[in-house]
Amino acid sequence: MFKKSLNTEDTLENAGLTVEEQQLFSNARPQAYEPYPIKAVEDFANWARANSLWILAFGTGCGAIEMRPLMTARFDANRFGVAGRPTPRQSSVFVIGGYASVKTLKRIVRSYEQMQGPKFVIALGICPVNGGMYFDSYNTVNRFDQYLPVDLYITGCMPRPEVLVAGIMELQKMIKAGKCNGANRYVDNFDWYKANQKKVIKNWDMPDYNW
Amino acid sequence: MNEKTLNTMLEKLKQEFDISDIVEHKPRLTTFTVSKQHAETLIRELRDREAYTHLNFMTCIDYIEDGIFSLVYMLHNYGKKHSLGVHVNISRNGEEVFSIHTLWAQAWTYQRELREMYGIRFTDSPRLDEDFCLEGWDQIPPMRREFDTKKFSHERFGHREGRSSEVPREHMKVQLYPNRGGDEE
Amino acid sequence: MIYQSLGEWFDKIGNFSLTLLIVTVYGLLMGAFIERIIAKVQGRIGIPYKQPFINVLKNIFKRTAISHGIMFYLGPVFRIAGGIGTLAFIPVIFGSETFSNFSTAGDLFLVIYFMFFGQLGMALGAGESGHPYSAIGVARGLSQMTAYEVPFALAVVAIVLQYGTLSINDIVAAQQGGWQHWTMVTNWPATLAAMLAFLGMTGYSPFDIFLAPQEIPIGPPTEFHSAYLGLLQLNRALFGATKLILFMNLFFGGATGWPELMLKTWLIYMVAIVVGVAFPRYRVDQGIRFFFKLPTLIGIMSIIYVQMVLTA
Amino acid sequence: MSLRDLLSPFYVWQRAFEKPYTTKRPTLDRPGAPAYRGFHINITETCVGCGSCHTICQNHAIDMVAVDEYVGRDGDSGLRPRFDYGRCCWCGLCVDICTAGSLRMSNEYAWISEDPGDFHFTAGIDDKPWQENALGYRRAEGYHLYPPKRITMPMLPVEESVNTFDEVVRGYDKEQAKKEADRCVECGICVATCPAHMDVPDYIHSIRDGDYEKGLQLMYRTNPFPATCGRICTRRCESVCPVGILGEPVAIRWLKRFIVDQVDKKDYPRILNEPIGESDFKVAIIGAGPGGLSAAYYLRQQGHAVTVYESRASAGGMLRYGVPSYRLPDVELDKDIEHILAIGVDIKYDTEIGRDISFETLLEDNDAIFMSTGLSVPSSMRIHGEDHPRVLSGLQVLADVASGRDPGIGKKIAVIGGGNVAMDAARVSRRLGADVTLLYRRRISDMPADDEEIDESQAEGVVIVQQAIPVEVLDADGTERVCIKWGEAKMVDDPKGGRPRPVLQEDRMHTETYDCIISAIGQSSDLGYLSSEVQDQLAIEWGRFKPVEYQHTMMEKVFVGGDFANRTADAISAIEDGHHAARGINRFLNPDAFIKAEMQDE
Amino acid sequence: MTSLNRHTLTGHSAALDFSQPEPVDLSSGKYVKLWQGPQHPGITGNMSLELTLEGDTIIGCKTHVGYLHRGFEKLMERRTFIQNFTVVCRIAVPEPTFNEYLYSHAVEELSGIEIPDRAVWLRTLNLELMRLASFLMWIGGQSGAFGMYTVPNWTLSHRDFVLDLFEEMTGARIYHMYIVPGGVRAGLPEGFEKRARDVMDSTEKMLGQVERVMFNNAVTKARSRGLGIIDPEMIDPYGIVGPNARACGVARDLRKDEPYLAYDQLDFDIITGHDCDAYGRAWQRLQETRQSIDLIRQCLDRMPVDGPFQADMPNVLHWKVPAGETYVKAECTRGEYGYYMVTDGSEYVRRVHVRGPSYTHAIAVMERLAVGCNIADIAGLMVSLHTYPPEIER
Repeated sequence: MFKKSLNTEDTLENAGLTVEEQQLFSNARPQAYEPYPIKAVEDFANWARANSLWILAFGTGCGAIEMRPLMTARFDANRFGVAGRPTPRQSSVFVIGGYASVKTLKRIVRSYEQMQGPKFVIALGICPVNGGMYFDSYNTVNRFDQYLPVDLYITGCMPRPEVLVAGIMELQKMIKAGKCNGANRYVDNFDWYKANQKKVIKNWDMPDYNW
Repeated sequence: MNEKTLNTMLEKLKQEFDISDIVEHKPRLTTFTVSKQHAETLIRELRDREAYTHLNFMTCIDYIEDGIFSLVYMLHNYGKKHSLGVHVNISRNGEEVFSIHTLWAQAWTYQRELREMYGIRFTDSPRLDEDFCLEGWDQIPPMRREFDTKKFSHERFGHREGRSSEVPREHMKVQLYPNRGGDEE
Repeated sequence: MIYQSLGEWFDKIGNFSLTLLIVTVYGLLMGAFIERIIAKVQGRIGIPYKQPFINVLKNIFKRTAISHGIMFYLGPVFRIAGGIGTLAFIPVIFGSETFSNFSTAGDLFLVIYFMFFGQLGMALGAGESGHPYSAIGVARGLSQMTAYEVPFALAVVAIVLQYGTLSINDIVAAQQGGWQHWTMVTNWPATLAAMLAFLGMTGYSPFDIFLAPQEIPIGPPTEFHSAYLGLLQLNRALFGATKLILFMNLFFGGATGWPELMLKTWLIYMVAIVVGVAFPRYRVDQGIRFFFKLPTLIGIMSIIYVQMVLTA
Repeated sequence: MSLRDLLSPFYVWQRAFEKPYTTKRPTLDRPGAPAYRGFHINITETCVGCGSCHTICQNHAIDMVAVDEYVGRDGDSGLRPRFDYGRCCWCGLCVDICTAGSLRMSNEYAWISEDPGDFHFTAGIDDKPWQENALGYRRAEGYHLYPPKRITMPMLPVEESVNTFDEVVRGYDKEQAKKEADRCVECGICVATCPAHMDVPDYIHSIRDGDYEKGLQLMYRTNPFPATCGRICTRRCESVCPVGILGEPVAIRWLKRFIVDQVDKKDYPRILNEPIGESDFKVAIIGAGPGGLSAAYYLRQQGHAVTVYESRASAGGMLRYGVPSYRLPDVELDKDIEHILAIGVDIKYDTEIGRDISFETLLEDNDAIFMSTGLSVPSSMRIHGEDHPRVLSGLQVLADVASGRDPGIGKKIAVIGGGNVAMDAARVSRRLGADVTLLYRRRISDMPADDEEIDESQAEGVVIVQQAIPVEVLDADGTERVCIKWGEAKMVDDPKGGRPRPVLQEDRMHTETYDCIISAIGQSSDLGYLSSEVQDQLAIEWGRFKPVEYQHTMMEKVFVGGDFANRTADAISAIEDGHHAARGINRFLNPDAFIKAEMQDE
Repeated sequence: MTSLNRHTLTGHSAALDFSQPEPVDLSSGKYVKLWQGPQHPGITGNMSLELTLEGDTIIGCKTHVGYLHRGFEKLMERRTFIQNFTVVCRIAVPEPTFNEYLYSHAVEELSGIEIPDRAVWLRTLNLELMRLASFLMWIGGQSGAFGMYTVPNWTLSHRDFVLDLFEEMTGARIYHMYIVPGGVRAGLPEGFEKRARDVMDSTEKMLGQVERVMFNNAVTKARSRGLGIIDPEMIDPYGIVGPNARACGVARDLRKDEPYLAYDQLDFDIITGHDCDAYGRAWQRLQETRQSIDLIRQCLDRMPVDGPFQADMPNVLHWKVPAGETYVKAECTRGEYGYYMVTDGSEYVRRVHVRGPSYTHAIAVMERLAVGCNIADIAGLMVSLHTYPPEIER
């Protein structure tokens, strides 16, 4: 149904793919999330979303090390409606565990785009904010918000599990208030994000938007 | 390691191979430089004859001012608890080097890394051109000393704005004694 | 049973809807309760009781932007149809007209058919998703299912022979009059075989390889999301509870009221949990080998037991 | 598959009946450990803004930003660290290196924000909840990232020093100097405090590099008296050195001396090799003290014809006649002066203005005049009998000794005063074989003299009597000797909050007889060579000048500097006055070039 | 041992064929190519495996690393010696302390600094606590990889108790930055010893439970016995070190062979096993965890209570280390961890090479052991080699 966009003017080039591959992947643009027309329904949906945060199990950097205590008995994030989810399709929260190397960034973009909206991004640690420890490294990006929209930053190196819990609570508040619209920002500024991504990911051999 | 046995071994090796710059850094570590022609045989001999059976690591040092790469093979003898660092100097300009992937199973990984990080080619080393750490790298190999990682990072990744800093000394000069100190004209 | 009028049909459907609702809610609650028990063993607190409901709601509110084809959509529908179908032919409360559903003379066969139907439908949907892990999960799931169905089928055959009927209602009726009449007592080999098969059926360790996140992220539903996943979750609750009710009816004397049902099903479920938290998971080949050995043997034994001891 | 392997796993259920591991309220119940490295705290009052934290931070997470509140404080750069929590890794190196000990970390660790631009703050200035936290990481006792203690200076032992005019301080050897130079954190706060604004961190750096010639060049950029200042400078730089806040300050003076000691005098022209400019202007300088010679040195570099008029037989002023040679040997002073003269400065000795040549003539013959005649008249004690022949002035005694004359002080003397001149007089007298008692109005801790001077003089046997106010000088009947009557003083706190004032206690009087009394309570200027009209024009207050910009006076062509024109009255200030006057004179003589240069700067 | 030496000396056993597997024809439909990772819960850290399957059996495995490459060795060349000490701990995230120690040790060796006795003991204690924490996480990981989620919850909680000790001792949970060139940053806080002993006691008790439920477990045994057997002949040619080698019966432990810090004063024996399959390696590590608890207790017993914990240091702001070259190593949980450092007399290091044991274990060894495995066992196998990707790519 969504395989090909019918609107020929508004399709993506998918220039990184071979001709055969272009047949396999969609070239449609992402679509922004429209809230339900009835506010009460949207509020209720947001309440449900906030209380059921499924985190994509992708340890992109150092941050993964504090995810383990968070998800296990000591801090038991399950109490707060948080659960780990191994596949992006079912996850609603992407936790960027600190720095993102260029090679990982490509996978992060892919995984993020495969997540179904509404989706939220939490950036852990200092590295996504301004490069942090690796501000001068040739292989890690410095400002993560150039590449993907981030809803919440938690500073620290590493942020402790307690702060993660606090961050999750904060995220829940924001979702309930309907303020977490990073995914829509991504859609609205899609070309800008894509240009930034392509500026650092030099071997772009995937579709421009990974459904 | 017993100093006498070590010296005997080194003497013996010296007769057979073109070895120079022998330095004993500590009782358990000696390094020397060997010419490229003899290096492969020497390393094989060390492994098979002198029981330096463990390859601790293999790496490279960039002496950009001398125009050479110094390859380092760190071999370890478990029996004598002694390590030997074998330096092999090669030119920085794309000189091809023998491969030791037939001697140790992990050697090709090191060689793949060195190809990527320094641009050194190892003859017949398997999977040499596969990406190791980098992906889509379009600059000179990053571990070469002329590669300025900070500049590169700044240009490609940028930094968040809103930062500025003063140097105390300059700041105080401007603030407190703008016309004084140092050469005025 | 043949219904006399359309009005009776409507009554029946209304009653079934109520049952469906109660069983689903009960299944979700039980899920949370079991999660909390597992959490206790793991030294933590665990999810709130409302969590399964929120999860389902959230998934239904999530939007979808992908498609893998028509079968992909139908997978979860088949799956929940299987769950509903299974429940539809099981009398939930013995002696209650309201909660007897569409139970009829040959319902045991129908039930077993529906149990397969959901799985197969799901397999088709997951297969269409194109994800290799889904395919691996489906392959594992189906082969494991084939394996545990053998002792289960044998046990069912044993009790059918024992009670001489294919109606679940009749089987439950035969077990009334005290615990000494339960199949568990009268035909313990069949119960044992069925309970071993039950371990495989619930999808807890050691027989959860087909959805093992450590190896094949989540297994068959890897690509399912949003409302599809919501349906799958609902079905998991519904189907899980239904299976428990079936086991309760077949082996543990059925229930004459909701409290009895809840207690019995919970205890049956706990069998899988008690084992589940204590063991890692078997590889699929090891799992199949397991079911083909002892449980199958016991299943065969149970038929022999029925033939030699009970009917003799 | 043994039975044990089947049953043993069920032990897991044991755990179900124990307390969970879970922390009930993770965000509330778990503050950081007492020594947790959380968010930064800065006690901004203590911080001096040295920027060591900025230097050591490997992530460039610390900016030094100006905080208006602290601009202009002595020994304070007016900057405070601002942290970027998009960079900081909480390693705590900044805390470890913090020279003032003002930086620390709280045990607070939670900061969540939607805006990545949020994570900046100036600790202690921006209001953050953790600023008052009592817990958190502090540098441990006994843990240092730079040596807190100074390298001990080799000194002549007291037994020897008291008998000789040889230099007491022996100077560092290369190893010691390198170690001492290593302690510098290169903040440059001293540069601002130093009246001459010498490039202290740079020349210390050159010691570490072993490049003494570069060090010498750097010193001559702002100070043509390095050998002298390396010995007798009042070193206000060391008083503000941040290293000294928690430890001992870097021995900046001794390091300066060390550089000069390493360079032979005959290499000076080659090393310094000052370019001499082209100019037709003539400048006259009155007084060959540090101020005058400094002005001469920098003016000469511009190519002006510089003539220095000196009333005595040698150049150096107070440095030669006021500073004893055990502190500053003549040969070292000559090292400086000879180099200044060597670049073409003309000097006329034994030429007194007003006697040999009139001020007006000078004014007429020259394009500019720099006056630096210092404070040469001893102040009066304002007590009865102070004109007794056995009451000598400290300056006179020192000048006599410097010129090789016997001051004739006798065997038992009293010195009155607590400044450096008093100390010098006392110690010189000890070396001449006298028993010395030093009377001072206030407490030892109030003395304006250098602490080192006080300690050394005491070690050499000078008896210091504190809180002793001289009341009257009396004849010792029938002898060549002299009596002094003094009373004990009580320290009374100043209700206005100033320093405590000594108040004479009339009932506690002492009278003692001495061979002579040396009065050293201060000096004033002698401006007798200026006619009263000129004095009026120059707007002199209390015998001191108040120069306007660039040491310029109210009179065209006339610039002043040195002790009689500044408040600090020490050699280094005089040197800077000379240097600054040289700038002013250049600007005055050649305004166009100056304006152009200033515009280029902008 | 004797047979091992004979083989490794000649090095031409049939088992030691290092050649790469032939590429297969994927279009034939007989094989499946499957990527595991980097976004995959069954992978340790952030790396990926490119698997070629024939049915359920793996016939080819390629490891792909570099997702965590930050270029440490380059970054260290442009930071001063003191600045580097804060960087190095990030190289191996779950086990930062070994990096801190080795880096500091290399710098001290090159600049001739002798650290005081108390610092030696504090470092030893710190390293052993780290070993314990790391092993606890590993036991959880191994158990989780086989699908038993009870044990990870226990061990990770206890690891967290050890992290609490670290937090008290060093001021941070993960990146301690405690061992600094010249010594350590602080002594032990008040009451630390008692709390440490309490944690040791409870951890020991928990390990007993883990042994009962995880090691004496029919399913664990079914899964791990015979999985990923390391042939003793492989050890030297593949550079296998640490517990992976010791589980084969090779008694090599740097703590004993080339004692560093206070290990020559501690009382312990090298633990060896006899079969190096996944179960044997797990058993080996369980024993070493217990040994580590014992060593921590010994450290606490013999810890000097006062005295300096830092050597006399030059001003670190412009610290120049004399030209030299050294290779220092220590026994971390995975085996020989080494720092090769070359200095040229300037304020910056000329070259640092970090040798992490995972470099061989996760690539050469993994690629070899994976062949012939069941796809379901890959996660278990991967974990049983105990590899940390960040130290491979640095």
